[in-house]
Amino acid sequence: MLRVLFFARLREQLGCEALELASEPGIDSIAALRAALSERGPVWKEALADANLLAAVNKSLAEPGTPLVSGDEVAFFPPVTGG
Amino acid sequence: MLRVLFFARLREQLGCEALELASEPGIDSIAALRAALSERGPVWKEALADANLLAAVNKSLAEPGTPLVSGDEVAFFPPVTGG
Amino acid sequence: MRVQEAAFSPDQLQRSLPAAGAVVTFTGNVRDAGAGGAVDSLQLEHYAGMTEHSLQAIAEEAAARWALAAAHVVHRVGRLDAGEAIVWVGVCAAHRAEAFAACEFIMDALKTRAPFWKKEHGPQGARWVDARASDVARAQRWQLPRTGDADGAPGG
Amino acid sequence: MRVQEAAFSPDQLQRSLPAAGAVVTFTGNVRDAGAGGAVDSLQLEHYAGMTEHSLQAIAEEAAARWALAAAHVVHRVGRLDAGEAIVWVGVCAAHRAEAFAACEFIMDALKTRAPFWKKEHGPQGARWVDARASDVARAQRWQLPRTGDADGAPGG
Repeated sequence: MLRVLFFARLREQLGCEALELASEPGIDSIAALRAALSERGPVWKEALADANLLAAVNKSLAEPGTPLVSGDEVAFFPPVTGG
Repeated sequence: MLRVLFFARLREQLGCEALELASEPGIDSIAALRAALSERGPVWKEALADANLLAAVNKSLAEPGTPLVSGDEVAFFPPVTGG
Repeated sequence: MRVQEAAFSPDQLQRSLPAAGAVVTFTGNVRDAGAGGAVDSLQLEHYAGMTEHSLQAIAEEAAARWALAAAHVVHRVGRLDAGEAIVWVGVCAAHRAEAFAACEFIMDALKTRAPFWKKEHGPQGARWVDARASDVARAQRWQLPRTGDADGAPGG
Repeated sequence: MRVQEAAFSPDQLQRSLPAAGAVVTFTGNVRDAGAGGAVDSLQLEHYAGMTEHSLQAIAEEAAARWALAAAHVVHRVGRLDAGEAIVWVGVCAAHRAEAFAACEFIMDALKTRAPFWKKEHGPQGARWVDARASDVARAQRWQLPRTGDADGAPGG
């Protein structure tokens, strides 16, 4: 099981703040999860195609190749704009 | 007439805070004034030989070649240590 | 490190810093105009948990890199009016070079790594603030030849 | 610009700054140890008149170089105890890059151009503080390719 969170503009675009995903053998990295989520429909495909999106695994910034295991909390979000 | 001021360690070395000097044709630059003051005795010669000393003319930092005219206020002092 | 909804006062935070030869503080205030026009207020969204983790990692990185007596960060979330303080960083060190470098490093890292997002509210409605390329460039200035950055590079 | 014998409070000065997107402050405090050992107090000598002129010139140079909303400098003279604030610089700008650069520039310029001299008093007696080569090097970082420095280069 993966818990996936979305923030800010991306959260609004998807109309989704959080979802839970059954673990699947193919979804073993950030890039693979992103590809799988893009299959949920045209809105998801378009929003997740944004090259600037960032990802975090268990609250640390991650890269496309960062591996995922069951129980991980993954987040996708636009570039941060604090401060 | 030139008014000459000395500050900090230099003031203590010379035992002199300020002096007034009649204008002389030869004393037409910071370097010339410094050479003339060095003639006042061994203590002056030694103290003014310090290559790190700074000079100001009319309250602006000056260089050895900065020209002097009667009425100028000149100051010599060690490198500054404020802040 | 504090992430809070409540307003804070930079002068009170300044007073809370330990004694040291050099103290550098940064205060960021909500500007009354953004790229999209006049701004009445900001909505600050964040990723609770990751925010604290990220600010802590940034402060630890600063402490590992410079000899510091203290490094404090306070960041607000929720709704802020124009003019209110949004972030405060206070760094104490024996010498000013370290205090300046660490304070600016913390802000540059926070701007590119800490999960906060601003939404501006004004007469024209609401809009998300876009990240600035200049912030990424400023953060990259601090990259060491061999990076031991525990947070990993932004990406994904 | 203020040069004063009276103690000041950095938090009160922080409160006096105008509103701006980015505010950077520097506070320098008297350290309790110097190159010559423990320090109980400092005697701050200055060149009255030139001090104010020099601080004004430095602030104007900063304002000409960066887009600033305000740049304030307060420096004490006379006798200061260890732990007391000796100098405070507060800079306001729309963006942090300008505020950080201008605040650090002002301190680096002050350290090498403003006519203040410190004498440390401690259990071993009194001694003049030596200028640090690193301060000269830091100030030189700010030199522009073609300098229009109204104060002239240090020398003489």
